[in-house]
Amino acid sequence: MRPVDAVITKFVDETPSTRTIFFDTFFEQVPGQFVMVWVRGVDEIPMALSYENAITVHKAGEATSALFELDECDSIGIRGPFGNGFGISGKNILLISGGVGAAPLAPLAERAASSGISVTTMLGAIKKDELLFGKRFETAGKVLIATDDGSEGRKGYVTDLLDDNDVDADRFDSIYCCGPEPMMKKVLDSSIIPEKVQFSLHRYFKCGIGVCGACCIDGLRVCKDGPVFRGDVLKDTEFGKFKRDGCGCKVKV
Amino acid sequence: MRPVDAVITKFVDETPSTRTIFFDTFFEQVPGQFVMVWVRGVDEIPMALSYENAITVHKAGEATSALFELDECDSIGIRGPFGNGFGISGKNILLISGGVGAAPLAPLAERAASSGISVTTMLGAIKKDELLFGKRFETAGKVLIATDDGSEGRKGYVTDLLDDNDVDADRFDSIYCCGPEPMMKKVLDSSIIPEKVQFSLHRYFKCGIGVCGACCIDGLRVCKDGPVFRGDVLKDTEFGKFKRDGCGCKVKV
Amino acid sequence: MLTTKISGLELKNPLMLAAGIMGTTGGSLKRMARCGAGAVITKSIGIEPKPGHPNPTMVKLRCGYLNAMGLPNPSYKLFQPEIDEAKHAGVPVIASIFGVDASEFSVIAGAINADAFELNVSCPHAEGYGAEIGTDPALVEGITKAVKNATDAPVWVKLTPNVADITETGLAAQKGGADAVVAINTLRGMAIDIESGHPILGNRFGGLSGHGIKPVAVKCVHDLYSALDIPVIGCGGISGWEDVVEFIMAGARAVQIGSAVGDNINIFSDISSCLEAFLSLKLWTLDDIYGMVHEI
Amino acid sequence: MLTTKISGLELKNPLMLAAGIMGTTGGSLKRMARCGAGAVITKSIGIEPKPGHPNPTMVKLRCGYLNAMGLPNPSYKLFQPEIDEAKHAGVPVIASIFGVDASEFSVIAGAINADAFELNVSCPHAEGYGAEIGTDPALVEGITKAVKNATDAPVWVKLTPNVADITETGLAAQKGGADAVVAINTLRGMAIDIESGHPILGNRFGGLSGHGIKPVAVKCVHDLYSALDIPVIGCGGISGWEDVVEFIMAGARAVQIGSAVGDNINIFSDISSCLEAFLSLKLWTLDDIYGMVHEI
Ligand SMILES: Cc1cc2nc3c(=O)[nH]c(=O)nc-3n(C[C@H](O)[C@H](O)[C@H](O)COP(=O)(O)OP(=O)(O)OC[C@H]3O[C@@H](n4cnc5c(N)ncnc54)[C@H](O)[C@@H]3O)c2cc1C
Ligand SMILES: Cc1cc2nc3c(=O)[nH]c(=O)nc-3n(C[C@H](O)[C@H](O)[C@H](O)COP(=O)(O)OP(=O)(O)OC[C@H]3O[C@@H](n4cnc5c(N)ncnc54)[C@H](O)[C@@H]3O)c2cc1C
Ligand SMILES: Cc1cc2nc3c(=O)[nH]c(=O)nc-3n(C[C@H](O)[C@H](O)[C@H](O)COP(=O)(O)O)c2cc1C
Ligand SMILES: Cc1cc2nc3c(=O)[nH]c(=O)nc-3n(C[C@H](O)[C@H](O)[C@H](O)COP(=O)(O)O)c2cc1C
Ligand code: FES
Ligand code: FES
Repeated sequence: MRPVDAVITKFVDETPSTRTIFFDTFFEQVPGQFVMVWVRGVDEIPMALSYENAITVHKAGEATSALFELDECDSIGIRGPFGNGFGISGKNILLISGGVGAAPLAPLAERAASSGISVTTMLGAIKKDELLFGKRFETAGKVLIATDDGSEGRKGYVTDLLDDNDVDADRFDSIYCCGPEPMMKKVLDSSIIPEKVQFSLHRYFKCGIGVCGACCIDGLRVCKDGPVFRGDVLKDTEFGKFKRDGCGCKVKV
Repeated sequence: MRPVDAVITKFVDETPSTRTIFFDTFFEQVPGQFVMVWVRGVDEIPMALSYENAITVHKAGEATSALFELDECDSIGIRGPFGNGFGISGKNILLISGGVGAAPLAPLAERAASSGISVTTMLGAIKKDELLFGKRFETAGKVLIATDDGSEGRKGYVTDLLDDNDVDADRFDSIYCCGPEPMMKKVLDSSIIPEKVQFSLHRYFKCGIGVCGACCIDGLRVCKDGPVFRGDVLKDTEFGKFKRDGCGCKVKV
Repeated sequence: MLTTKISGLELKNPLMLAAGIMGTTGGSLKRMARCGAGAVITKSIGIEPKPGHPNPTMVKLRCGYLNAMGLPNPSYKLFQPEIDEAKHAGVPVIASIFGVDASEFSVIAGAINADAFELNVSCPHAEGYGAEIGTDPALVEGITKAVKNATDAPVWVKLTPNVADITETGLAAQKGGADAVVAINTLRGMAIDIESGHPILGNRFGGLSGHGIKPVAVKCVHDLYSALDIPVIGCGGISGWEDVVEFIMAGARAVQIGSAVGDNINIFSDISSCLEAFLSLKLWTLDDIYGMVHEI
Repeated sequence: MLTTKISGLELKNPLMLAAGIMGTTGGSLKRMARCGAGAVITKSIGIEPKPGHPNPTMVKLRCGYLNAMGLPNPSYKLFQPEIDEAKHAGVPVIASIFGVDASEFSVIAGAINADAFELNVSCPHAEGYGAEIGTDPALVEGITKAVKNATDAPVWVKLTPNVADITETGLAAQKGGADAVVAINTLRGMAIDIESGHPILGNRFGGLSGHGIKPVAVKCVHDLYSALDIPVIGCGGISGWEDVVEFIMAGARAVQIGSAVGDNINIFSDISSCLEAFLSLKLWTLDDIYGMVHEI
């Protein structure tokens, strides 16, 4: 498919480093799928849909910075949604979110809550004002917070909350996790049964449609077979250890 | 579409010059549509489907002769059905058939009769044993016969039957006509209201799918806009006067 | 709003009927003009009547069409009445012509009366004619020059994409005095019947047209626009108004539509109205989008 | 029943993974081999690490795909471990390599250990590499010769269809000592975003692959089979078993599958079983249909 022209209707600054960009086009998605966002003349990058008509961008480099410089009525090109989203199952689910990992998890929380599923979210960020979509997760269910500097909630990584007595991971039917890879690796290596956890992965995407192989983890295409994978599939793979740069060179995560 | 491989299952010699070739593949059609019949290595020619799984071939030249030389289990390539078939309407219909023009009209007669329409057929041929599908038309309704040499029925052209008192063309809701072009021209030029008559035309087909224009009558594509046309559409055209040969040169009908 | 001028011809819209489609008779050309074409090109006309290749001459594939008609035509000696009849529809009628060498081309152009000539040096499946000439810049230049001397009408040269670099033959046409180039003719292609091993076309191989070749055609137009001073007419795989916009943005002054006429005889008026609506919505004119991709 | 031998390599079936698809990592090559490929070709490997072109690098069109990856690769210095890992799947691993001249090609071929080399002289969108070399028969011959001197492994040359006559470069490869040719790489193409006038690919233009180019590829294979003595490997637009039959009938000893892997990762095993069933039904062997169209 060619990029769909999506005209920007509104910006919402969510945190000092993340901004939600709303557009005039709605995309039906399974939360966890992604779209390719084309900033014309700059680059095209993968993004979760944080709403059916919005992406939430964390400023990371050239393309994401260019997204911050757009104005209302400017347009971006959107292809997708692509890939496999989260499979929602169980009556009682846990979300583990780190940083901008909240972008695909917030619509998941809302969809699950609206079908009567009990949703608990462990929400982490580097500091209080970087906590993303706190309100949306609260509306959907219970929220536990961790910040690296302790400015809100538990001080430390969001995964540390698992060690607390607050959360008994075993009592959840399904667990959904998105955030920085080292954080997700901690979850995979924890005592939680890996079959129970669905991880939404990030890799360097080129084609985004399962052809080129740039995004592979041990042969699994993150763009097409993922980006959501069950933990057992990721065990004993490069996940959490190595990734590939734009040239395909192995680099440490 | 690519040619479908149709394996020949049976031959029926209908008359000294026509043979029905049955194959193992069924094509759903509106009677009056045509298929392109590919005799590999020889030529591809347009043919009516005389049954859902058969064509009835009159030996005319190279390709039709090649069709007569095939054996059971040989195969031909079939593309189609293409074009617009007869529109069946009314309670009381008249078919006017000349020679191998019976090929598209016989399935029409059967389909009409089976939906309770009263079918009368004027069936013509050069002589008695060249009368095609007499039985099929009789099963469907009343049949009036004419032969050029008078060996059966009225002596003369099938159109002469219109002058008889036997047939009052005006009392039919719709009239369907297929045969040699001069015969069809007579029907068009008769006193019958042209809006009432549907003619199935023959022209030299190349592409068969409405692109090349080889089959045009005053801009009408016989292969795509036809091969069935209402009489009023054909009034004051080249129909019955000129046709085009393989080079596109005008030749007298 | 869609009016365009190309090599002196005024067109009510930039959409022309491509050569070889509905182009053998005055009646069919007239019909296409009445169906909304801004101009019509005839079937390619040669020196002698030619029946072309045996059937199958055309097959629809999953992406596009393959054809090898073999340039059937009644010859230039018989063709003038068809052009004259086509003229009654009130749009320019362009004669597509072919030959084995410059002298055949000039004889035909000298004898025929048409609003412009399109030189078919690009048919991929007619031995001795067509692409065998059209891949050689020197021949293209020579033939163009000869035809320019034989007629006062504008001369367009239709190019083949079956070359390493289409700007070489485009520049040769320009050097020969062409008023415009047309890109592209069909891509060489072949289809085989797997039930029998027979090539499907009577001529064994043929030319690929239709939607699948559009990206190739757009790239050719893009390159020719950069390299040439004369206008480029785009052709290849157009089946909707979006395709026309893409060609014009790539650098086409006008476009031609061929295969897609088969499934939609009203394609010219359909595209015209959608194109107008698109331009209005965008507050653009045809001139605004002409060659737009080169400014970016 | 599907076993084939090509330039000394034994294949369990004639279906190979094409270069540039799932070919950057040992893991992905291994997966494709386990999914049923008879052999796998690596991403094209060059002298230095290369990130390739900016995104968008690939877009799916109505007929086929357009891509301009820009030959991203980690360089031959880092690539041997990926090949070694891929070898664990038990099928031949062919290294696709590219360079600016004969000496770059030979350096890489001399340093890499693989079951065969495929010389990519045909990428249509990598400046200085690829098709700029591959349209010049003298360069093709020279590079082939140099690589043959640098390695004992079989050498295949992958040809571009963006030429007037592909048999000229095919013959050049043969003269240079190639053990087989592969036809075809992508067709030059372009797509434009009509909302903005921007070319859709980051590199502006790219290469067309997928179903739409199959008739072009089949014709190239047909012509090469007629002209050359060395075997031809077909590639371009294969998405089903019927396509494979068509290529083999045209004269391909084996085939490669690229774009279609995206939508069907199991395409190799799917095609293998259908191909076997077809051959059984027809009482044919692969040898029976090999080049069949030429006997008709
Ligand atoms: C499935 C998926 C969903 C994502 N969802 C979001 C989201 O909702 N919000 C958000 O802010 N970010 C999201 N990202 C990450 C986002 O794609 C990168 O932050 C972005 O590509 C950075 O581009 P840049 O030019 O700004 O940074 P650069 O300066 O180019 O690089 C910064 C880092 O971003 C990564 N990156 C660069 N280009 C790509 C690419 N083409 N594909 C993947 N990673 C790349 C690289 O690892 C690099 O280290 C997602 C990534 C994936 C794979
Ligand atoms: C819509 C349609 C339906 C037809 N249905 C039947 C049918 O059911 N039974 C039947 O016997 N015949 C039918 N015909 C006529 C049949 O197509 C011709 O008799 C046949 O093409 C003759 O081919 P040939 O090679 O045997 O003869 P040739 O020696 O090639 O020519 C004999 C005559 O057949 C005509 N002809 C040749 N090639 C073509 C062609 N490609 N397209 C059209 N006409 C051609 C020419 O006018 C020529 O004068 C139909 C024709 C059309 C257009
Ligand atoms: C059936 C058919 C006949 C054609 N005949 C001619 C011809 O006589 N002269 C010519 O220059 N091009 C001829 N062409 C090429 C078309 O004019 C056009 O260049 C090509 O089909 C690409 O456009 P399209 O994709 O819109 O069909 C023919 C194409 C087709 C499909
Ligand atoms: C994303 C992508 C990357 C490619 N990279 C290479 C490459 O590195 N080297 C090469 O020789 N061919 C490359 N090709 C060309 C393919 O190997 C193949 O020749 C072409 O895509 C036609 O086959 P297909 O239609 O089956 O895809 C690439 C094709 C695609 C789609
Ligand atoms: S980015 Fe190309 S396969 Fe995933
Ligand atoms: S035969 Fe080509 S349009 Fe009818």
